[in-house]
Amino acid sequence: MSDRYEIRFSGSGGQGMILAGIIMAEAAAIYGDKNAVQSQSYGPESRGGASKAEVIISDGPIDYPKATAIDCMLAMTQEACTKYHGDIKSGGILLVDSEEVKTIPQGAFKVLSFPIIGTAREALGKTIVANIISLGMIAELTGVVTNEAVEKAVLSRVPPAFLDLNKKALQIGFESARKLK
Amino acid sequence: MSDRYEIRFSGSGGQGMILAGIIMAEAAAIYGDKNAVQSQSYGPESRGGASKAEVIISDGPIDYPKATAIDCMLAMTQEACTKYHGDIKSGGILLVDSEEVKTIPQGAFKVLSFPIIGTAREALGKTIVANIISLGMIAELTGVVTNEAVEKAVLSRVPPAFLDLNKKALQIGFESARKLK
Amino acid sequence: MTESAAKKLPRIVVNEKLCKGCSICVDFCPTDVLEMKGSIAAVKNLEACTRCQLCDLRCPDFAIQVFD
Amino acid sequence: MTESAAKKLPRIVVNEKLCKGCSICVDFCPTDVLEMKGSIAAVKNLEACTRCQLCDLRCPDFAIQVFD
Amino acid sequence: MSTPVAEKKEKLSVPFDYNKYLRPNKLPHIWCPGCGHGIVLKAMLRAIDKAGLDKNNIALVSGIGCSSRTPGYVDFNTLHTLHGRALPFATGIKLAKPEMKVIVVTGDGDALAIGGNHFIHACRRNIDITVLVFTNATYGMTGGQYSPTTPLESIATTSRYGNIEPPFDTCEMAKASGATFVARGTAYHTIELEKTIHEAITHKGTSVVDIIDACPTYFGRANKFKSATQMMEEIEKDGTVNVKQAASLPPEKLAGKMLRGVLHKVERPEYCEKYETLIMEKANAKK
Amino acid sequence: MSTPVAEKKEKLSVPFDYNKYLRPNKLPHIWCPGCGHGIVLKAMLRAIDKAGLDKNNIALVSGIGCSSRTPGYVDFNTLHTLHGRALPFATGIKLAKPEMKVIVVTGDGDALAIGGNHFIHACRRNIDITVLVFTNATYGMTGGQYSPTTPLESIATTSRYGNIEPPFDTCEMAKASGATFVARGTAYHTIELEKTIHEAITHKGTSVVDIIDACPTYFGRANKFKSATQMMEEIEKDGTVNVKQAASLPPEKLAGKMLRGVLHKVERPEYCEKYETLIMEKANAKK
Amino acid sequence: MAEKKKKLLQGNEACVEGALYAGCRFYAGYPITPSTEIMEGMSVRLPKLGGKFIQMEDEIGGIAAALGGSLAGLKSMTATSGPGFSLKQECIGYACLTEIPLVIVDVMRGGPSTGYPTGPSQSDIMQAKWGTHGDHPVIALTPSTVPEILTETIRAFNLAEQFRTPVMVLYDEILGHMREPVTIPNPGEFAVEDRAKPEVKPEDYYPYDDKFLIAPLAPFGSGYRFHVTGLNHKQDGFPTNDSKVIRENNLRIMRKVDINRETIWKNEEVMLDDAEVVIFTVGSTARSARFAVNELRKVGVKAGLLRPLTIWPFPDRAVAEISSRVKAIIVPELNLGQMTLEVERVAKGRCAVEGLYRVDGEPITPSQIFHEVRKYL
Amino acid sequence: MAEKKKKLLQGNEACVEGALYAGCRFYAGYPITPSTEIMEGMSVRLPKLGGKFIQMEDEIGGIAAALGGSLAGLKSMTATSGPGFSLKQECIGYACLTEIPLVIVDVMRGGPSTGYPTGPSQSDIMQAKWGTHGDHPVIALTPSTVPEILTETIRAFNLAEQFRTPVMVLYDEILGHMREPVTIPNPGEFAVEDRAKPEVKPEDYYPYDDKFLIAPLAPFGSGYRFHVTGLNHKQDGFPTNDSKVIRENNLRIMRKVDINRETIWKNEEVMLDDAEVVIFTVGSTARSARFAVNELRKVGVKAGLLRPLTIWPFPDRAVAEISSRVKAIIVPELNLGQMTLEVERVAKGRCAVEGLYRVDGEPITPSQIFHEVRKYL
Ligand SMILES: Cc1ncc(C[n+]2csc(CCOP(=O)(O)OP(=O)(O)O)c2C)c(N)n1
Ligand SMILES: Cc1ncc(C[n+]2csc(CCOP(=O)(O)OP(=O)(O)O)c2C)c(N)n1
Ligand code: SF4
Ligand code: SF4
Ligand code: SF4
Ligand code: SF4
Ligand code: SF4
Ligand code: SF4
Ligand SMILES: [Mg+2]
Ligand SMILES: [Mg+2]
Repeated sequence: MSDRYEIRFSGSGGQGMILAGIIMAEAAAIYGDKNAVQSQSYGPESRGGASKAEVIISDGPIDYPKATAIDCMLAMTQEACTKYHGDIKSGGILLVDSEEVKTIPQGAFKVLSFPIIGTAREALGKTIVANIISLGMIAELTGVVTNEAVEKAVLSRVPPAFLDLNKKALQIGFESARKLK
Repeated sequence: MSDRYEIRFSGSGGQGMILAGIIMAEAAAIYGDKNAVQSQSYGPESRGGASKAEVIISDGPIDYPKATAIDCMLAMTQEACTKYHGDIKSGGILLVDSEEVKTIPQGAFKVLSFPIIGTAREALGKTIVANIISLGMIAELTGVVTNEAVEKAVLSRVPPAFLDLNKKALQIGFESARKLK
Repeated sequence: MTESAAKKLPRIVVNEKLCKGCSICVDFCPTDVLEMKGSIAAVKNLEACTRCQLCDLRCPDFAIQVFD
Repeated sequence: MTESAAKKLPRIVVNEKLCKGCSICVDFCPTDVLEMKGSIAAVKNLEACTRCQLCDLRCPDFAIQVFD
Repeated sequence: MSTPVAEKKEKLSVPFDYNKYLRPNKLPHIWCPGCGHGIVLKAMLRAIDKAGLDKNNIALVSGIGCSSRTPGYVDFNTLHTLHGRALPFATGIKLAKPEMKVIVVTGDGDALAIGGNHFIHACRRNIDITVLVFTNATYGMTGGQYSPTTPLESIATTSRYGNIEPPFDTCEMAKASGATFVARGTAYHTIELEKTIHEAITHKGTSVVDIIDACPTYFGRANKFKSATQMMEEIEKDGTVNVKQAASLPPEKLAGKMLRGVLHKVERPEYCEKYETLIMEKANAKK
Repeated sequence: MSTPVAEKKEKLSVPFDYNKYLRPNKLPHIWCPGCGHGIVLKAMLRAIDKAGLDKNNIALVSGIGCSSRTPGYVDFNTLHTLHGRALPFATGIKLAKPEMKVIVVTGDGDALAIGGNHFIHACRRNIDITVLVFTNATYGMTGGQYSPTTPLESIATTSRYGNIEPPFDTCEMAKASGATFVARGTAYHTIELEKTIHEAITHKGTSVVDIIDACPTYFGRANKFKSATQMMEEIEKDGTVNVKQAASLPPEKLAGKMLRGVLHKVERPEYCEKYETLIMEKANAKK
Repeated sequence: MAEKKKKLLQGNEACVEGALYAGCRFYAGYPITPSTEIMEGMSVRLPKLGGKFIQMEDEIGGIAAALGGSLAGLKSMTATSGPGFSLKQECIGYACLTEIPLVIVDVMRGGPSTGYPTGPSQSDIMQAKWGTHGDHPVIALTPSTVPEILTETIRAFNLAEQFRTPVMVLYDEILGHMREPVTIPNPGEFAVEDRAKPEVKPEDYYPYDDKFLIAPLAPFGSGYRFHVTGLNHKQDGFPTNDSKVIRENNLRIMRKVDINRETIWKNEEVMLDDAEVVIFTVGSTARSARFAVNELRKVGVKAGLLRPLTIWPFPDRAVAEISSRVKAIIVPELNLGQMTLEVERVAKGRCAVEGLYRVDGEPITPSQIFHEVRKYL
Repeated sequence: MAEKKKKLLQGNEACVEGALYAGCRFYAGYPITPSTEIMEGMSVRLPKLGGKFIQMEDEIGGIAAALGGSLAGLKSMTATSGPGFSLKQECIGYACLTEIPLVIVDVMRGGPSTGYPTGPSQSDIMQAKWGTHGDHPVIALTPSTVPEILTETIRAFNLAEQFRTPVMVLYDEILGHMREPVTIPNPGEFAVEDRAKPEVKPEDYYPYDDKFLIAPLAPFGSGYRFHVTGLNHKQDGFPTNDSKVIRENNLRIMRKVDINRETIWKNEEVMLDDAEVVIFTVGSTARSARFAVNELRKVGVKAGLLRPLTIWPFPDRAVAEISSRVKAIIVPELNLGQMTLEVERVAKGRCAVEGLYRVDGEPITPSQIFHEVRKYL
């Protein structure tokens, strides 16, 4: 299991967690030289409620596509944090939105807290790019893919009109994480 | 197999062969003291073409409901005669309508020929009761059920308005057979 | 129909293998040309035939045809 | 509505647990009583309320009520 | 055209040669003596002939039922599908090969009972398929149960006490769901029927012809008709009136009668054409 | 009633107490912000209240879809069936227990796509069931494919190049198939809707109310609506006109608008009653 | 007295008698050969008993309406044949998960597809078990005489009501259309079971109360207002995505049949004690088999017959037991080997298992079986 | 070049790529979770290739229209999930008997009934084989990675065209929705098979010519006018009730798959040579199994994996062979034991067979398998 790197993005439906997961996987597998598998789970309604996306990154083949021992998890809401933090491995990282997640779970992992949505609103005027900021942070924190690969992946997924906005969001993510480290 | 008595009524759809079979079985099992099973087969259209009804009569339980070695068979049309005579056992009886069946099959059975439909038309003015005439003939020829039982069975199946007609047809059947014997 | 045709009688063909004896042709012939013979349609009065073709048109069984 | 009621202000209750922030109540209030506060409806101008109940009637989420 | 005179106007000097379209050695067909389905089949063949269609280019599709046995007898591309499913099969053929003429022959049960949903959706799409509904007010093939067109109080093997379900007006249904050609004919009015079917198959879009015909074996016997002829006279002739004649008739003469003839005809873009022009173009422009 | 003024006439002095009919602790419901289904649910509850029905005596039956989740929230005998099958289940309940009030809540996909056949046959039978069709012009539950009521050229996940299938007019369909009460309402005209539903549930026979409401999440987003409000204004308010007002409007003001209000209402014997009076009587007379 | 009630009935007519005896008061369906006589019989008989009959627009409507009738408290039935049985499958799964009692009769005809509508077959045996998606409990009965169709239809209703689950009665066209003398039972002669009714107050009622293996089912309109859904649900009937609850419920509906299989199983055993070759078969084919067994015994062959009247749950125990003491089990069936697969599975190689198949629209004859058995001796 | 075509695709998107690569030009269906993305993808992509897409009014309409499209000569597909798969069963039997090529994709979700629409399951495996009435040939493929969904979809089309029969592709929700890097193959990289076209003149053409095991199929409208029916038919396509012809035809459609099973079978074998316990499983569960096998080997346990990519016809030979040389076969499945029954049947008691089931909407984890295997050693 050792060469698997496991990331979980969690939040509520509509926060773009699945897109963040997809971009992370593309950064690794299409723009990087790794293998990656991305999966998610919905509630029975396929909308609303807590949602999560998982990315497994590895140098070799990836069999089991779901998280087993999470290296790094993002939680954008309290509900998601409470529901999904259980699989973080000892020594792993939990990144939470500091405004949303007030009750920090206890565990043998490192907790980083940052006002991700707030930053999106204040620095960019759009909470919609909070997921891209968080993506930048995760990339920077984990180092499992290069920042260049992530940027390429983001830009290939974003409509031309929003290139700039997303580029900025990503940079903010990289920088914010650097400060947190 | 010895206590099975097997009768096959055959003709074309609409000639009332199935009704004849049902009445025969009722004569044996309801108005007589025997056991009886009646079955039939249709073409895929459930109408037109050759049709046959079989009655197995026995003193004991009847397992296989289809004919295996026929004691007595009636054929009201050439098609039915040709198609279905194969199972008559050696020493059995084949009764055919003499006007309809011109090519008499060869075999180790006794062939009786009588203008059944013609008699119905001429004696009673209704070809529709040819099946009842034939029923009377079969009962008389085989003796496997009593004539009284057959009469009771016929009368219980026939609408009040046609009681007389059918009674007459049956008597004609009994008598014609007696003469043929 | 030409005038001279009045003399030439039509030819009515009943296909006995196909006729199912429903008597529709007989019942609807406007000039009573046909009759049932047993369970087969037959011609009883050819002179009266107007060649209207109704017997053919309404026969469900492709069993009757009227030729000029 | 009696005349004296003009003085008594209505009570508008938004259930924050149920409000999903669609802003339908805000958009359709004929007298502009309501506003969105973040993703929750809120009262900004109670005096103007006519108790017409349209906000409640059109709220898809059972989240707003107006009491006399 | 409720009088024989009107029918006679269409007099033919030579009999029509059905053998051009019949498969060899398939007759006699399976239908009972006096069954109207044979009369309808013949009208359809004459209409196809009049339209000058190429046999290779016709797909004749049916479901299951006595009427749905029609394709077996004719020399086209023929498809006998499942009960109720003729229309979606036909839709697939038409969309895959829009150059083919697709005709569906179906019973009232096949089209309107189990197949009712496909019927209304084919009409809605206005896909270029002609639907000939053989309306004999019964399920003939299974032995005479009531159907969605069985009149109120009629007797059937599943309505021994009289049918309590009001019948559909097939034409109203077709029109309401979007068919652009809707007509009614009867087996009795066989020349009119031929014309109506001809008009239907030359129309572009979904065309529906509701064809009243007789099941003497089940509907007839259960409801005390003495013969196919009597059914044709009472149900088809006296029970209907041509829509053009109806215009000049007093209401009391129309009471309880079904209208015959072309009841609805409009031009609207056809489904396969729209697929070609709108979808194909946009898809390939976007590339 | 396209003006807020008209709506205000119905002013209520106290808010309606929905809790009388809601199951405890089931809210918030699963519907998206701005989804019209919640507005329709509320109108239905007010109508039921006005009709004074006994909760024990109401069966609320649905199929599958966002709209079909309605029964889960209300305190009646509730049945969430299979996609498209609400009506035959409801028919079974009604026929077995004619004393119950049976209401079907269904989506446009549920009722008219997969369930279309049951829809037309329920209407035909005129069985005493009220059918509320939540018409949001999409399959919300599966993520926004086009539905049988999606307008031409609209965008959906299965019509990225624009929808080429003409929409049904649900009310025309219901009427043509035999429903004895047919009406249309919108979520926007919520008081009018309440009245219409009230009239539907107090009618004896099959009553159908086509209810235009919004799916901001899929139909809205794909077709560039900015908000639920905009959809309600453009589709529900400006896109419809009350049938009574329509009578006095010039044709150009009616072009492209759907009619609201009671569009068709006739009295005809109801199915279960006929079963009792005709079948039961004859069956037992014959004995 | 008794004699007066002896009638010559078709299998399908006997099915009607059995259903009415068992208290069936609701029928909804769509006609299809060779089951139609059941529907026709119900349409005539039910109204005389105050029951309800409706011919629906298709088979799906038929089973759905019957489920509605059952939920409203009437014992309900629908009947069909192959193609219609396929169409009903989605609703069968719904009935299993929502635990609504229902009797489904399938009179088997030649397939696949439209196949041979008036020809006999036994090729829906596996469809009965696996036709719908997802794992679900299946009870299916296989009578082999006309009187047995009557009694097994009664048993089907009893099992459906006791276990709150759909129960199938499967027989072939031969049995559906053949006639045998049947004595109509007097009231009280056979037990008639009704579903358990709740004993708690409405506010304490759970339609899937996990205090029970099989919770009582209140009829709609009786004051017990509850929710029914085909989504995975909790004991209160409301949807859930709690994986523990989902698992428990999915296992429970299987368990209720599984742990009661001893009471659901019913086999007829003919001369098994000293048998060296055993025939395993059902329906009309079992009649040929019994005939053959008698003939075989006459010529000194130790043949026996194991005839399940309950084909699902499969009679594992009986087959396992037999397989360890015979040379061969012969499985004649009017299909291409469906029960044979199950017999093979259970026999685990302990004896030879040989299928004898026929799919030409004709019955398997006694002499075919006779000769097949002789091969093993 | 090749790198440019590497994409991160969902399983359902890979299915679209595979279908288009194989030459699919007709799609008809009805949306249902979790298969809908296939339909959505086809609606966008097909028109760009001149192909036809239609959303039908229901699942039955979907498969029926697809069969019409196939008969008109286009390679056709429909996709669905559990409840929709049940509804399509009647038409599947029709396709088998009329021998119309078609690919049917079933993305399996939690059942029974509506069940758990967004949860994974493998509980349609038996439905795929037995869902329709009557005996009929079944080919069903079970990919377990996203790239494999692409390649197995190509294989499905090839088999459908070669064998003139519907072919199913079954995978679970996890595979349908997960994303993996996929390299889109270049033209020519994989073989693409087309159905045989008649070489005789139209007047000599029989759609079920008994000179062939699999007769060539002329498309409608190509000048070969013929008849197709779901009734039992003769070589000329017309209905028959000649029992010899019926039998021969019913046997032939089974035989065409049966005698070619060696070429249809496809297994992946992982460390089987010295294995003492073998895991038999498919789809996403096979991924957990492979993970577990690797871990087990690390701790010295001789575990192996037998993974069929063709689940129907069932890989009898491979299972039989394995069963005679291992202690146990473990069969993990997201259902209550469907493949297990088949493995038991084939193993004939030669080794232990143990199912490992999960029906709570969650995947079977590697560690569950790990621990189950250890029990046997
Ligand atoms: C799925 C299915 N259900 C039922 C049947 C039985 N069935 C065959 S034809 C038919 C009705 C035929 O009625 P209609 O379509 O009106 O044709 P008709 O025989 O009256 O011409 C029925 C119910 C079937 N073959 N398949
Ligand atoms: C047999 C079957 N087919 C398809 C589906 C998938 N499905 C669920 S809901 C739905 C459409 C819902 O649309 P609509 O009825 O209009 O309701 P809405 O969600 O728009 O309110 C579909 C296709 C299903 N659950 N079952
Ligand atoms: S052609 Fe006309 S007139 Fe002559 S026989 Fe026929 S129906 Fe009579
Ligand atoms: S209409 Fe045709 S089938 Fe009928 S009697 Fe005349 S010729 Fe014979
Ligand atoms: S309408 Fe209701 S849900 Fe929407 S913003 Fe207002 S209170 Fe909130
Ligand atoms: S009651 Fe009327 S006026 Fe008052 S807030 Fe609501 S919508 Fe506005
Ligand atoms: S049963 Fe009726 S519909 Fe069928 S062939 Fe006979 S007459 Fe025609
Ligand atoms: S998807 Fe559309 S219909 Fe469904 S809940 Fe959301 S807004 Fe309403
Ligand atoms: Mg009919
Ligand atoms: Mg909708």
